[in-house]
Amino acid sequence: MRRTDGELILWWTLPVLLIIWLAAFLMFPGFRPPMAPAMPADDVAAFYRDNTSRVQYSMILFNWFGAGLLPMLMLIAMQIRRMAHSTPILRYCVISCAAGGPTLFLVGNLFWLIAAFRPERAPELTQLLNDLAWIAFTAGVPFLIAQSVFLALAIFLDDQPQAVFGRWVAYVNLAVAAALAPASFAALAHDGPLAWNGLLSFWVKNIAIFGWIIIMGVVLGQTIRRQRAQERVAA
Amino acid sequence: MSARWRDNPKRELWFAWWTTVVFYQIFGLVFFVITRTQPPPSPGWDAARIVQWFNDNHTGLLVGFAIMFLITGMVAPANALIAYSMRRMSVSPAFGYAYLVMYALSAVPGMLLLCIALSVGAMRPDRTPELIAWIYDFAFLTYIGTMGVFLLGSLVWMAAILLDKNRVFPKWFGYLNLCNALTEVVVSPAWLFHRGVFAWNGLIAWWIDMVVFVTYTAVFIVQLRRLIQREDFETGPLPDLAGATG
Amino acid sequence: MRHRLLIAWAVLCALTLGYLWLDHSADGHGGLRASTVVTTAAIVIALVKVRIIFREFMEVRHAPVLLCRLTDASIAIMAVSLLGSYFAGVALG
Amino acid sequence: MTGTETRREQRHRFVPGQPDMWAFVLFETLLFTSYFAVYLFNRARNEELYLQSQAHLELWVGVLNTIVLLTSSWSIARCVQAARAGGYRAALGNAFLTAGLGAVFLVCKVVEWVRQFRMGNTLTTNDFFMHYFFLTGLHCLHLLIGFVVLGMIVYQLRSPARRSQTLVETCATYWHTVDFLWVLIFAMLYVVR
Repeated sequence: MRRTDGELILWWTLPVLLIIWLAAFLMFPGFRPPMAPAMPADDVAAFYRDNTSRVQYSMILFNWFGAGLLPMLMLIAMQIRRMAHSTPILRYCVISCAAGGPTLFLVGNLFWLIAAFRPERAPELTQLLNDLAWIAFTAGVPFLIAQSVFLALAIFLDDQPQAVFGRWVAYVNLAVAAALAPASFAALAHDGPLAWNGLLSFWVKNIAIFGWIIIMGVVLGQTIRRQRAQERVAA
Repeated sequence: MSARWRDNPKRELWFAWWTTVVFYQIFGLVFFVITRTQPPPSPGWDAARIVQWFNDNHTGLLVGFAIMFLITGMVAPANALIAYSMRRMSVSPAFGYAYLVMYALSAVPGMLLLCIALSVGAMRPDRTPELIAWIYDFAFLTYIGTMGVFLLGSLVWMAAILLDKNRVFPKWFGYLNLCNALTEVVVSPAWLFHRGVFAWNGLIAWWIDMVVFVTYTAVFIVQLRRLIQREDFETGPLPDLAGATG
Repeated sequence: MRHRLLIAWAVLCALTLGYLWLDHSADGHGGLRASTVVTTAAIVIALVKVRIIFREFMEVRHAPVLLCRLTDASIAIMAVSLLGSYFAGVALG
Repeated sequence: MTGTETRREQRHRFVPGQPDMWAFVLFETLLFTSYFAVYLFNRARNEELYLQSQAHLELWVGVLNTIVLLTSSWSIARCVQAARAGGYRAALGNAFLTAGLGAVFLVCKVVEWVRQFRMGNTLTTNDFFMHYFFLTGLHCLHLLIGFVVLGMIVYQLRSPARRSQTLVETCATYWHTVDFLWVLIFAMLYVVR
């Protein structure tokens, strides 16, 4: 019995997912450039009136694939299982975080879709839905931060000659966690780097997420290949 | 110092335990002191009073919930440790996994929706009072009115403890889980009342339940500590790959 | 010893029926009236019944002294807090 | 288990069932005491309303309910004694009698609730009915859990391989708790003036 059967298929969903996410990201007019929190309510309402269908199509796409990262997170959990730990605690920690990130993203996604459903409503209402969507999307980082930290810790504690992941992966994860942290303070500012369209809360955060997916994807691909090669030799 | 910590076979357990303790301290600090959302303000207030409440706590709400957005992931080690306690019992692993996923799910409706809504409410004080009142209801009703996951989670833990033959936890703690589950039922009238003892800030639906919840939390933190202390891993080197726990 | 349970049951039922008499005598003074005597009596009778259930049905009679003390203490706590909160309410009414 | 059994033969003092169950009994007692205290305090401050609403309840229904539940408690106590003496058939019969009386109580309760709904009294009608439906509803939930517990007694008694006196006694202790909580609730809601 090979426990790794199918893992490569799950892994190959990753580049597909990345392309879809990138397409949806570029299609959503609110991200290019990110909408300003300081936008008056009438402008927000006008934005949804003018861009209704692009908001809807991009967010429907995000709704389909918002939870698409879960297979990759489970592949990571399977690798943590191979690490030389004395308990499954850190694997459970990563599993426990896995669903939180997509759920928070989907909360934001739903508010965007609701906002676009009846753009002719009172502008204050559209602004409220828009605020809820942006705060859920931007500040919804707690589980992403935590899973990077737990993964880093798991790698540090993996005491074996042939470690599952290299040490540098742990440092990358800590750096990503640090890059995501400022986004939790997005509600405090209407402009500047902390605001939800700012350098830290938007650009650094989202680039860190994309970067994390790419780096972890590559590392995971190599690790799975190596593991399969070892199993083939053993068999 | 750090080398000694790394060699401790219980290091992951202690990490999870200390994270749990620190999380509940910060949680208490944010909700009781910084944001003043506990004890909860009244559901009976009119829109003007609610707007005033947002104005009074403006900075506290924004800063407090920013802290929550930063650290909420710390609930994961608590869930993981409790799930692990069930893996030590003589029951199916399904109990541990059910608890793990249930409590992982609970953080979003049970707390983060409140954090999002109250942050949104506080960031624009110039909204019309009706909208602010809507945000207020949305926040507190989702936070206090999310019952089922905690109810079923406690029952899963209870069943595991009562069925367990390894004596991981004392049986009375299993029964205490039932008491905690029943308080989640007692919360439910909060959906029906704007005032009185069953409202979301009421004497029965909030204060008495809070006493039970704090007792329960304190007890399970102590019990988890005992579990870790009793855990008898070999004191030698870490188990190798083949011995790693499945 | 089987009769002991039966006697306990009969006493409990008699006390329950006693409530009917208590209620009837309270009505005797005409219409609905709040009555401190009835309230106090109802609470005390209920606690006596609880103690009988503890000792006879739940076999606290045969239990170690600690459990006897604990159950008696819990009945005392009930008596104090129920009567206390009632009279506090009357006083503050 | 056998150790406990022999100690009992020597007529030593013993805790019926798992001592841990008593933590639940005492904790629930404290919780219900706090609910009653809140009720009595609010009642004493607004006696007229509570008296008017209380007049909608039938005292004799409450008395009947109490006697039914007291009888069920008596039969489960007999069940424990029979099981201890090895009379498992008698014990099983008493357990079924208890469950039947519990079901009678449940039906009475539902009929009473329906009657109140017909009269237009619900949880949100006024403060008295708020407490009435809360306390009777929460008690009813304990009763429903009680049926699961009785099921465990029957499960234990049916097979010679399983018969654990400790577990039977623990379950019986739970059922008595349901009983004495009702004794208190009955006094609070129906009799107190």
